[in-house]
Amino acid sequence: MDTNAVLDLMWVVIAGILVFFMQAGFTLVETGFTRSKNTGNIIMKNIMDFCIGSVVFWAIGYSLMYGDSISSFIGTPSWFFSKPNEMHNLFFQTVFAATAATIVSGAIAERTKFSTYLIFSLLMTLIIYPISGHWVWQSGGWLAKMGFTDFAGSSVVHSVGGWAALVAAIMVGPRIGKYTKGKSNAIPGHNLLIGSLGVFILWFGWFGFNGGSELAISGEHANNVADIIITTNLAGAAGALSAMFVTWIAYGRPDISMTLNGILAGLVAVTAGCAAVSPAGALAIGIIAGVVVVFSIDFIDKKLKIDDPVGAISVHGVSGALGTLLVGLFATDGGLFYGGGFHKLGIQAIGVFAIAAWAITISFIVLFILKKTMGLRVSKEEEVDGLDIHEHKANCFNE
Amino acid sequence: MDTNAVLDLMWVVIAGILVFFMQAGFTLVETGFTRSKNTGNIIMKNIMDFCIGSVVFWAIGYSLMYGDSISSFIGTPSWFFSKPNEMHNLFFQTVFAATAATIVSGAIAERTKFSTYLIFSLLMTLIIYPISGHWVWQSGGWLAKMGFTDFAGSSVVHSVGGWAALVAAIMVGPRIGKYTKGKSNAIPGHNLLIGSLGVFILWFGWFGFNGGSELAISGEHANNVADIIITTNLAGAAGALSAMFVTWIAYGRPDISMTLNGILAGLVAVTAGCAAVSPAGALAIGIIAGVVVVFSIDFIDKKLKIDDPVGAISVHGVSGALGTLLVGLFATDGGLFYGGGFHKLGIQAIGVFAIAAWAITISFIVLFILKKTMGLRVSKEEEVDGLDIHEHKANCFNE
Amino acid sequence: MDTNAVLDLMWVVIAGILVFFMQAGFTLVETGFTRSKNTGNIIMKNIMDFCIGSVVFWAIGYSLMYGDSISSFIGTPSWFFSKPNEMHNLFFQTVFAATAATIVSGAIAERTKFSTYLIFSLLMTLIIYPISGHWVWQSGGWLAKMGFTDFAGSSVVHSVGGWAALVAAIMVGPRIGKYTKGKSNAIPGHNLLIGSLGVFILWFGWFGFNGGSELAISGEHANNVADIIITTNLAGAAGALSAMFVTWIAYGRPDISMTLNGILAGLVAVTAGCAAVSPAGALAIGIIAGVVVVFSIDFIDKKLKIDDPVGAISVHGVSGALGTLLVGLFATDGGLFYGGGFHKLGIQAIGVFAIAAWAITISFIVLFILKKTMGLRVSKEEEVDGLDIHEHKANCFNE
Amino acid sequence: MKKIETIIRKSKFGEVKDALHQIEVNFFSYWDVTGVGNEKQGHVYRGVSYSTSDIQRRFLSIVVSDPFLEKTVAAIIETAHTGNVGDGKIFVSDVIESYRIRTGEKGADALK
Amino acid sequence: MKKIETIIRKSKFGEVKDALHQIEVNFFSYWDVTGVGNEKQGHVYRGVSYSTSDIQRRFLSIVVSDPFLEKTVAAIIETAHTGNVGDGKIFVSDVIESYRIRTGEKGADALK
Amino acid sequence: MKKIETIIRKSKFGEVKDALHQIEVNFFSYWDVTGVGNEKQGHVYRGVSYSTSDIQRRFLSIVVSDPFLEKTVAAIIETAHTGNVGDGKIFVSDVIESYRIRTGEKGADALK
Ligand SMILES: Nc1ncnc2c1ncn2[C@@H]1O[C@H](COP(=O)(O)OP(=O)(O)O)[C@@H](O)[C@H]1O
Ligand SMILES: Nc1ncnc2c1ncn2[C@@H]1O[C@H](COP(=O)(O)OP(=O)(O)O)[C@@H](O)[C@H]1O
Ligand SMILES: Nc1ncnc2c1ncn2[C@@H]1O[C@H](COP(=O)(O)OP(=O)(O)O)[C@@H](O)[C@H]1O
Repeated sequence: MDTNAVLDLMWVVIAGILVFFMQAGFTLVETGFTRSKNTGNIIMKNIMDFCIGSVVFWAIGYSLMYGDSISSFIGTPSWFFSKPNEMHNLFFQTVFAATAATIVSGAIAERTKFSTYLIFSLLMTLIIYPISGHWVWQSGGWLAKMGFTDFAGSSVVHSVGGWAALVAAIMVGPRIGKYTKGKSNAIPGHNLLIGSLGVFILWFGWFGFNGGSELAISGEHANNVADIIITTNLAGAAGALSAMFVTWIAYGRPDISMTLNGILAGLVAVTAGCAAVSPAGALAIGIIAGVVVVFSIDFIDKKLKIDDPVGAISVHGVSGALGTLLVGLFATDGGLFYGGGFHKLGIQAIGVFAIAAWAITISFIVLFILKKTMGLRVSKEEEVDGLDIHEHKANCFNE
Repeated sequence: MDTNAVLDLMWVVIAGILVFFMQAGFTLVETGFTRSKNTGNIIMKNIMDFCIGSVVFWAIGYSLMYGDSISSFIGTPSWFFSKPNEMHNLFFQTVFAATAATIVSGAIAERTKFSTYLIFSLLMTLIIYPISGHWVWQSGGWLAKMGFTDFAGSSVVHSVGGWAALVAAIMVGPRIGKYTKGKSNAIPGHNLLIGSLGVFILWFGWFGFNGGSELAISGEHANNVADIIITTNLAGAAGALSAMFVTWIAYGRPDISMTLNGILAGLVAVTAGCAAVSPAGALAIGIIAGVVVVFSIDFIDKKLKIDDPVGAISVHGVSGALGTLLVGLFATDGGLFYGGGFHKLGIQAIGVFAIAAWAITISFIVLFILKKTMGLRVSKEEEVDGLDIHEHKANCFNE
Repeated sequence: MDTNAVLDLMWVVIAGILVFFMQAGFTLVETGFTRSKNTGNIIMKNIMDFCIGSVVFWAIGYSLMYGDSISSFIGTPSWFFSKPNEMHNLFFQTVFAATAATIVSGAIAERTKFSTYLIFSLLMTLIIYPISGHWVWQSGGWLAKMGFTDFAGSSVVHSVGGWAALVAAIMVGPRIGKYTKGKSNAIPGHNLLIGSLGVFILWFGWFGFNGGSELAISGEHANNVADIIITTNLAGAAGALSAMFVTWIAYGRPDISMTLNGILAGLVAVTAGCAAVSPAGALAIGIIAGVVVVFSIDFIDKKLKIDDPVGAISVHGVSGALGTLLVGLFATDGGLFYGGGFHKLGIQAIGVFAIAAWAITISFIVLFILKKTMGLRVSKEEEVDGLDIHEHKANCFNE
Repeated sequence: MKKIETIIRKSKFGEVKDALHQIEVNFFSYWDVTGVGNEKQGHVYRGVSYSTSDIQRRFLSIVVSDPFLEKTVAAIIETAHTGNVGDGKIFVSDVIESYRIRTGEKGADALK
Repeated sequence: MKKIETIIRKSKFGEVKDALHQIEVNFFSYWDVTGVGNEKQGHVYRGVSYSTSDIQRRFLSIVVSDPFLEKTVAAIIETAHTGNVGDGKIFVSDVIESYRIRTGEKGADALK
Repeated sequence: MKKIETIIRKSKFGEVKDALHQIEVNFFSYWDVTGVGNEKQGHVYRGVSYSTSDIQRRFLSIVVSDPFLEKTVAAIIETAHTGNVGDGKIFVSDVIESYRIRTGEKGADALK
């Protein structure tokens, strides 16, 4: 293999390892933002969706996403991916698929049946994610052909996860005690320190997520990677800043958990455009995402009364869609603010809606079937006592 | 230095840094699976075995392992390793040596004298690990000459640690209250969330452990590294899946701590063959390891009545030996299932037993002397109150 | 871009990502060493200083540090750094600047007003750090011209942070109940396990901190990087060992939190000379730093009665200065112990004092103004109840 | 004045609290205890299954003036009741004197 | 013998403890409880603001011989007092018998 | 009915519990408290050594019918005893009434 190819492979492998570590970050955020009686169940969900995803995506998912395009809609399936020079790509794509799956977990935490979750998560990496992914990231996909830009997956990964989370949270229903007398009650997370460690780990991994999506680092790719690292970092920082100031004004105090969500919102939003916008553009995207996420969480909770313990719908679904749209404004090549007119923005909008429609429809179908067959939710008793003792016969925290 | 050499050095350094981080993983797993009153002591053990190992392995251990072979048994000693172009190798081998040492800690947690542990750990990196390591990883070692395959150390690192842990756990004896009236009692770990974060960190580091063991990434090595990343990941995932399903059947519920051990068992088992087996082979190895580890933990606990709070003997000793043997079946070049006959399997078996015999004998001698001189165990009062307050005059957790 | 340049860029990016992760380490050390009622506030401080620093350093700080030198004192300011081929350098320098800022946080934990901290932290990355940094790391800076050696920032990053922390801790005053009747009282940290995870993360990141400061890895740089990794690791290990043995003698027991500080002291101390000393020299520097840090913490607490909950002044200020001086003794090229006479030592001393004088003076001015305008400290009631509930209307730990 | 100590299921705490507020019992203290009693709970840890009668419960300590005694007991029994083993207990004992620290008030006044 | 149970602000614990030592009350047990009372505390979690009367307090259980009763109550009232709502309560009740486990001593001797 | 409150070493809890079961005292509640008493424990934190009489202990609250009182006290004294300072205390007081929430039973029946 020539040196440039080695460099590219090495970068993709390292980036993939960083993205792998994001699974730990998701676990910590979800456990930290929920009650301690359900921690063990959350650990199991986050571990198993990755494990199932690793097997399934290798077995068939990867080919559905990247196989030769059938009508620009789906890849040609083939079993057990084994192209000799592409194992680094398989790895990198596997950790991405697992990210999409794991997003759903947080929105339906503390009340969902473990066995049902496993099935849903399997279908997520098997079908839901690869198909819309094919549209965008396989050069023959219909959105790719249209010129839709989603560099590292604001829509392909995060929004798909977020919209699936939205459907799941609605269908599973709110936790007992979350809404009483038409009022939303706070159910504070049990350990914001663990939650914030999770956010740090996610941010750390995000450099691999966005930087690795260049899929190369040799030659002219090198500076692109460096640019992506900077846009990613600035958007995360800006998201934290704007979310903090918004809550400072809105609640009178800089809010901890919202600031954490602000970081994630900024990172999710810049993921689509991290290679297409300037540092200043990234800052703007981060600021917008940090503001929007606060109001989105508020709106979904208080107005729509959808119970999403970690804010996954807003952080991944809403910010992902938002960030994808904002590429249409901030892309230095073709964005509205850079004299590119409405063309790019229009394409971005089409992509955002197509992906949302797909994720919502297919998730609904899958969950509807699961509801009628296995059931989505644990019994009232299990929920009140905690899932750990009933689903796993164990407590996570002891003396 | 030419570009290929730079690439190789860089990869080894990065992989070594990832392996270093596994020390944090070991600390978290061990503290999470034990009681909070001993947490500080466990932190100290895990930090100090790495620190002692770093100094000792540089001072002399490395040369005993990689120095010119004396009768294929041991390297020629020389003080303070300082070959100018090999510092990256020293680093990579140091973090491996420390891994072997730290494995023992978990099996004798909550009852062992701190000072005795320090001496034992010193001898581990000074003598025990380098000698059997020499047999396999120095091209002049007798097992290496025979054609024994242990790519990244299922036996050289993990089994050596695991068998030393077995001897140590027997000689130190079970924790007070672990076995009463001939029955094994559960002593639940104090924080499975911390334990699972530890497992994620270990998995993260394992990509460096196995991938870095290629010791190069330039040219044709690049695809080998990518293959190793995939086999490693699939084996870990498969270990989790099979351990979970086994416990689901055996105890009626998917068990959290066993699933965590299943991941580690899969990773340990594939370590020997990660560069020699196909993805499907890695999956099979992981599944087997995940099943075996559950029964092994059960057997060691309930039948042998050896008290191993974290399952180190099963995860590292048994899975390490198992994984080394399975190379004889699954190696695409020479394995029984690939038409290679029993030859390779035979060599693997010789290696597994030779290493086990060495580790068990020498550990027994060392621990026997320590028992007669310093003593292995804290007093009953210290154990009941917790080692933290007596050995370190401190509590780890306060208001 | 040619291959060597790609290699260098890639190494700097990866190292920078590791240094980024040190922010999580700082957060965990600080929260672990303090009381749980202030955890949320500490999380917010550590996140926001990084976020503010990321924006400010890009906006103007980087140019003040690395812009064309004005009288060898400060760089020529220019807005919004955007040199096309240098984004990796911006990233690497940004995470360094944020490190200097975050050091202060620990020394003034549990009693400082959040809004005031934000302003101070902004000024830290905007002015305080870039100016003294310019003196050393811009080739036109007056200390650089003199031949002052501070390879990765024992003084430029750590001492600057440490001396600012000293001034801040004095001006904010001790926590309520820390000194009563002229006696120092212990206020134990709430979670040493989290603190030790923080130390592991810092050590992990330090390989990027020191190794990345080579700013290249191609050609002859490769072996330099490997040497740095070894000196860094040995100094950390030696710091742990000497701090542990000192406390074992002094208090009768090996102390957990002091051993953790010993690691950090060793790492800070070797940062200046990691590329200039031999492995044995690094060991010596680590041992010295580990001893000094224990007595320094003792002295600052019991004699000076300055309340520094995490030991930041000793770990970063004192060890940083010490390590910078020790380069004058241990540098294989020009150090006193290697026949270089007192010349180098003299230059190192000038640098250490110049940087200390700068950091102390400017911090004092800034904090004095802040004290008179916004105030530095929360009310007594807020402090006793915890900053979380008053400053953020939230508890970090719930059911 | 009487002290009512009651041990209830944690999952019933919300309802009990609301019921107490309903009858104007707005002051009490509570903490979590481990209860040993008739109820058993199955656990598995690393293959060792054990069942424990040590179950997390909530302990409420409520001091009321005599006229409140009966309705407080009644309210607790009604709301904490599930009919399954493990519902808990109520113990009533005498209190000689009560003080409100803020004002120094004594007796029933301290309880208002 | 009397049992004095008092619920105080956590931030006042240090002072109360010192005052008890001053009057030679050197033995007691304490733990943290959640108090429900007049005081309210504002919280915000993820945009939902709620005020709670559930506030962390410290519960002290002190058994004293009769001659100590009055000064113990006085010491607590004096030191735990801030004058703001939420200072807490003191409840006194009878103890029939006390034993020191170490020696088997009974009555007031067990309390020395 | 009597309430027996006892403060014991955490390390003795297992034995005490077994002894209580032996004499058919199968119901009680317990929690962890900090005990202030004669025993001292040495600590070092960051070079500051301090000795504290605040030691973690376990608090058991056991309500029994009168005939059980004596043997319960005896069982606790026997098993919680080490002879070293810090073994703890037992306090006995009166209970006026007990209720089982599950059934509404009163008096000694509620305790069976
Ligand atoms: N005599 C007692 N003294 C103190 N606590 C008791 C006593 N009896 C029961 N409890 C508490 O009440 C809880 C519920 O009692 P349990 O016997 O399990 O159910 P039930 O009251 O329905 O028979 C126990 O877990 C324990 O905490
Ligand atoms: N009747 C009671 N029984 C048990 N605890 C009580 C009672 N009344 C008050 N408390 C405790 O005392 C605390 C302080 O009381 P609160 O009513 O808030 O203030 P104040 O006594 O100043 O009016 C409460 O949080 C609660 O823990
Ligand atoms: N008067 C008391 N009121 C409440 N708790 C007490 C009292 N006296 C002792 N205790 C509890 O008993 C524990 C043991 O008592 P201590 O004085 O240390 O030992 P001993 O009883 O052997 O003299 C104390 O830590 C405290 O928790």
